[in-house]
Amino acid sequence: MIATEMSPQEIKSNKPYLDWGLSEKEYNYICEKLLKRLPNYTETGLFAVMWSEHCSYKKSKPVLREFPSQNERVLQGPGEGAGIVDIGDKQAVVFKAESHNHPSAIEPYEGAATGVGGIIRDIFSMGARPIAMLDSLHFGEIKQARTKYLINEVVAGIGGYGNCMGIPTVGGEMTFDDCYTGNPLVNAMCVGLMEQKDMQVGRAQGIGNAVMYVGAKTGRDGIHGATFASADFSDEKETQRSAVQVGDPFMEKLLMEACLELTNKHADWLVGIQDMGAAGLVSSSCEMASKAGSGLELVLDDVPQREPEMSAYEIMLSESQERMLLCIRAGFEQKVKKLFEDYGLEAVVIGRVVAGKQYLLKHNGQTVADIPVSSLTDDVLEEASQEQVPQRILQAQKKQQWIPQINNAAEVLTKLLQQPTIASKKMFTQTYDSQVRTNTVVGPGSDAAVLRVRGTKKALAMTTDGNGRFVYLDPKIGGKMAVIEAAANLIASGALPLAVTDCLNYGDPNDPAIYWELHQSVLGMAEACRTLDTPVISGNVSLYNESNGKAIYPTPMIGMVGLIRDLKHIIPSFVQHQGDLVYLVGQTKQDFAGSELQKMQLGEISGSLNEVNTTKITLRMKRLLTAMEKGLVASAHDLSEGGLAVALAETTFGTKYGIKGELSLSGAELFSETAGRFIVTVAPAKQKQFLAEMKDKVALIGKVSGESQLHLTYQDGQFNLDLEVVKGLWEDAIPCLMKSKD
Amino acid sequence: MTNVRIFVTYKESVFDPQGETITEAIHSLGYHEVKQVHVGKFFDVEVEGNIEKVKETVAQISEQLLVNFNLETYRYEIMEEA
Amino acid sequence: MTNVRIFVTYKESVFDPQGETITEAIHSLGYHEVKQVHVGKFFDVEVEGNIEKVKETVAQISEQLLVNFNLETYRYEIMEEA
Amino acid sequence: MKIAVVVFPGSNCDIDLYEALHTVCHADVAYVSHTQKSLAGFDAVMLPGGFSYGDYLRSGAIARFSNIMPAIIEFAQAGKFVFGTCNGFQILTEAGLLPGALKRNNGLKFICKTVELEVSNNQTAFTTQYQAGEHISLPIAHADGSYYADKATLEKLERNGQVVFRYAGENPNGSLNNIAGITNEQGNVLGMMPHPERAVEALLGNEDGLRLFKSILENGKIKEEAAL
Ligand SMILES: Nc1ncnc2c1ncn2[C@@H]1O[C@H](COP(=O)(O)OP(=O)(O)O)[C@@H](O)[C@H]1O
Ligand SMILES: [Mg+2]
Repeated sequence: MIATEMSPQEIKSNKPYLDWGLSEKEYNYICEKLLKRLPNYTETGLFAVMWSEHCSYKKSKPVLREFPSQNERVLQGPGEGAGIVDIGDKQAVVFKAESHNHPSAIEPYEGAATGVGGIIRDIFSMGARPIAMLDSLHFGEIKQARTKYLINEVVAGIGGYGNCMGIPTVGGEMTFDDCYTGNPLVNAMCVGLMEQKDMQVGRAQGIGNAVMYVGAKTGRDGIHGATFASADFSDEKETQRSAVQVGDPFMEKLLMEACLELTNKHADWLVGIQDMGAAGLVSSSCEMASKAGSGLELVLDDVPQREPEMSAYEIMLSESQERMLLCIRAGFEQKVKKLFEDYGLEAVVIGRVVAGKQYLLKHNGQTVADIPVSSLTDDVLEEASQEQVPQRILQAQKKQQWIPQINNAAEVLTKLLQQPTIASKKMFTQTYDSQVRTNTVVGPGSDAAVLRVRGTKKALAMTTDGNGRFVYLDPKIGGKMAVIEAAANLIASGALPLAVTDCLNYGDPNDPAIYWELHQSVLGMAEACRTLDTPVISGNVSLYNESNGKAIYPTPMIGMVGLIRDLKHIIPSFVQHQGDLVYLVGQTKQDFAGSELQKMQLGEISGSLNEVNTTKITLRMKRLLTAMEKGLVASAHDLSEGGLAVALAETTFGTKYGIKGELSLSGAELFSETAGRFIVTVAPAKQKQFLAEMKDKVALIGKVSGESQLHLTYQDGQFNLDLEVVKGLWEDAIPCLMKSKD
Repeated sequence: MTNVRIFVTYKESVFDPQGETITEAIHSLGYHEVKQVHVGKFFDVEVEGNIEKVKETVAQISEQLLVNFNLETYRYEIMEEA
Repeated sequence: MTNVRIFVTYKESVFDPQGETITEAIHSLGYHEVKQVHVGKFFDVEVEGNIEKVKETVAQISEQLLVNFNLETYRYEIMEEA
Repeated sequence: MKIAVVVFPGSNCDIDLYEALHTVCHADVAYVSHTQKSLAGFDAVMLPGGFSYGDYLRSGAIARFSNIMPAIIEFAQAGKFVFGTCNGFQILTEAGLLPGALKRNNGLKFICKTVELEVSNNQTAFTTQYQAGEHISLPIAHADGSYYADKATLEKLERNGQVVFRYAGENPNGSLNNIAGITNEQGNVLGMMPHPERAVEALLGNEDGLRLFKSILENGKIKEEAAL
C-alpha cells in the first residue's frame, strides 16, 4: 500500500485531492501559506477530511454565529460533543442531533444505525447517560419500491441500534414528499442525563499525558465518508461507493458502560474524552489537541487494526464505528486498561501530548505527518458565499394567495387524516423499544415524549420538528415556525422549553439561492429561539442534499427539550373526561400556503407565508404553561399539519370520547395551519380560573362528549364524523401504502 | 424443476460483528484451534423452467432482492435438476 | 488448517417465516417460476489440527453452540485442507 | 428473601428489574455480574431482558455459557426461584432450564406494545396473586419471541399446567398455543416474553406486573418460614 502512495510532487501534478473534496485554491493555500512545502499523501488526506464541510463547517460557520447559544442555564454550548443545560438538583440534560442522510441513502440500515451509534457516543462522551433517542425522517412519497425499501431499512436500523443499546426511542417525526425521494433525510437526536460534577470535555492537554484508544478495531470502513457528505449524488456514482460502515451496538453498549464508569467514578484519571465520529481518528485527535492548544504525537502502529497492511492514510481516515479517544493522566494507563478489560474491551496507548503545537504521526518508524494542529482545525479557508433570492420566492409574492374551496369538510378531513405525513406512524414506532429502562411516561404518539427523572419530581419533555414546506416557501418565516412548533409540542405536554439542538439539511451551498435559504432560515430560527429564550446548544449541518442536481426542500430540524418541574404537571394530548370544555388557544388566520390541505388538493405547494409574531405566541404559550402548572388544564394538543380539524380528531383517538363543537370559522379555516395554536380541554369547575389565567384570549369551541363522534358546526356548514371509522383509516393509511404494489 | 442454493456472504473488508462475537464465544469454550468464523446465509430455491432461464432468474432475484451489494456478494450452486 | 462450512437449517416441521416472506416478495416481483424458498445460515470456520480432530471439533462447537436442536439441524462440508 | 439480578454483557432491562423490586416492592435485591460463579446468599435469581452478546448467533445462545450459569442451573435444581423475562427467558431455554425455543417473530420485526394476556395458571409461585384465567395487560418488546416446542413437549406443558401466561388477544409473534410464559416441571423456574417489570407503576400507565413480583416475594417468605 505504502509503496504505491503518490509522492508530494505527484499529488501536486495529479491532483487526487480534487476527488477528496479539497479545492485547488485550498490546496495551494495549504502549500504556500500554511506549510510552505508540499504536503505528502497522508497529510493531504488529513486536510481533505478536516477541511470538508462536515468537519470544518467552513460554509455554514458564518451563518451559525446568528444563533443565540447562551443563557444562565446553559452549562455547555456548541463546540463539544453535545450541549449541556442545567435542570436543577445539580443535574443536567445533555443533547445533540446528527444527520446521516448520505450514508443512509446508500445503505439505509447501516447508515441509520451508525447515525444512532454516533450520536449516542456524543452524549456519553460528555459524561452523561443517554436516556432517550428521537428521530426526524423525511422520505419520498410512498410509491416506489425503492422508497419503501429505504423506509423499512432506515426504521429497522434506528430500532436495531437503539433497542440493542437499551436506549428507548421515544419520539420523532416522519414526513413524505417527492423532494426527498433520491435524498432521504435521516436525523437522530439523543438526550442524556448527568450529574453536573461528571461533566467532561474533549481535550488533550498536559505534556506526557497518554492518548488512549478504546473500542472496536480500525478497518478500512467509510474512508472519506466525511467528504462524501460534501458531494452530491448522481445515479451513476451510486454503484462505486467504498466500504460501508457497519454498526455493532453490542460493542457500543459495552463501550458506553465502560466509559460511564470511567467518567463518573474515575474522573481523576481522565483529562478528556471524545468519540471518533466522522473523519475518525484524525478529527477526534486533532480537535482534542486544538481545543487545548497542545501538540500531539501518535504512533499509528499501535492503533488496533482489523485488516492487515493499512496505510497511515487509511488508519487516520477510517470511520470504523464504536471507537473513543481518551486523554489519560500519565501513570493511570494501566488502571484504565484494566477498567476496559473488565468490559471485554481493549484500551491502548497510541500516543502522547507533546510540547509544541505540531500534529505528529509516526508509522513504520517514519514520520508520516508533521503539521501544525491548528492548520487542520482553525486555518480552514472560510469563503464568503454568494446569496440570491430564488426566483420562486420573488414570483410567489406577486401572485394571489390560494384560498381553498371546501364543500364537504368531513370528506376533506377524512382524506387529510390518511395523508402519510398526518397518518399514524405506529407501524414504525412500535418497532422501537420506547419503554426500556422504565422512565417513559409518554412515548411515541403524543405531542412530545416525556421521561421522568428517577429519584426526583422532575420530568423531561422532548420533540423533533421540521417542516421543509414552509421553509421552502419562506425560509425566514418557515424557520420561525419550526422552532415555534417544537416549543408548542413541549408546552402542550406541560413543559418549559429549555434549549434547542438542530440539524440543518440543505442542498448545495454553492448555489446562491440555497445559501440564501440557509441564511434566512437560520435568521428566522435564531429570532424565535431568542424570543423563547431557548438557546441553540448543539447541532449539525448537512449540505449537498441533492439528487441528480435537484435539491431537497430546505429542511432544518429542531430538536427541543423541556423541563416539567413536577410529574403532576404532565399534560396528556388526549381528552380526559366527558363534559370538559374544549378551548381553542390562538387566532386562526388564512394560512394555506404550504399546508397539508394545499398539498393534498393541488398536488404541490405554493404561495407566500404570513408573518409569524413570535413574541405574541411566546406570551400565549407562557400563559398556557402557567395554567397547566396550576392544574387548570385536563389535556392539550398543539395544532400542526391539517390544522384544527385534524387536531380535534387526533385528540380523541384512543379514547372513548368525542367532541361536539361550534365554531365561528369557515370550513376552509378548519384546515388552516396558523402557527402557535392549541386545543385545550378544561374541567367546567376550572373554567373561570383558566379564563383569568389566559386573559380571555381563548375561544370556547365545544365540549367533550361521551360518544365517539366529531360533531362540528362552523360558519358555512356542519358535519358529524364517526371517530372510530376515521381512526381506523388514519391507522391503516401507511400500512396500506407500504403493502401496495407499485 | 431445479434446486439452487444461493450463498450470500459479506464482502471482504466489511466488518462482521456477529462473526467476531461467535469466534470469541468459541474461544471462551476452549476451542482455540478454531481460528475464524464467518457467518453467511443461504437460500434454497426451487425454480421451474430450463436451466438457462433458471440461472437468469436466480441472478435476477439475487440482485434485486436477496443480496445487499453494499455489503454482500453471492454465489450459487445448482443442486439438482428434476 | 482446514476450512469447514457448517450448514444450519430449521427442521422440516418448524415454520420459517423468513422463507415465506421472501417467497412472497419474489412472487410480487413477478418471478412466479420460483416455487419455494428456504433460508438457512452457514458458518465458515478455519480449524487447526488433523482432519479427525477437526471433524470432532466441528461437531462439538455445532452441538454446543451453533445449533439449537429444538429447531435446527446441521450438516457440514470440508471445503479444503491446507 | 434476597434476590439476584444477573447482568450479562448486553443486558439492558437489568435496572428495570432492580428498580421494580427495590424501589416499588422494597425487596432486598442486588446485581450479580455474569462473571461471578456463585449465588450464595440469594434465594431467587432473575435474568433481565436485553440483548446479551448482541443477540448474535441466537438470542441467549452465548450468554448461557457465562460463568454464572452453572450456579443458576444448580439453583434451579435446588428448587429455588428462577425468573427470566424476554432475553432472560431466551437464555433459560437455551440453557435447557425451560423446554422449547424462541424464534423470530412471524412478522419478522421487533415489536414493542402492550398485549393482553391470560393468566393460565395462578397456582405457581409466580402467580398466586392473580385470579385463575384473569386477563391482564403487559408490554412486550422483542424480535425473537415466537415460542416453539415440538408436539410432545407442548402436550406435556399443557398437561402439567406449565403454561402460565398466554396471549389472549392477538398473538403478536406466532407463538404456538399462544404461549407467552412457561415454568419448568417443578414450577420453580418461570420464563416469559412480556415485561412485568415495565408494569409496576401507575405513573407509567400500567401496574399489572406488580402482582407477579408480590407473588414471588410472598411465596419466598412462606418458604422461608416453612424452613425455620
Ligand atoms: N419517526 C418517528 N420516530 C418516532 N416517533 C415518531 C416518528 N414519527 C412520528 N412519531 C411520533 O408520532 C407522533 C406524531 O408526530 P407528529 O405528527 O410529527 O407530531 P406533531 O405534529 O405534534 O409534532 C409524535 O408522538 C411523534 O413522536
Ligand atoms: Mg403536536
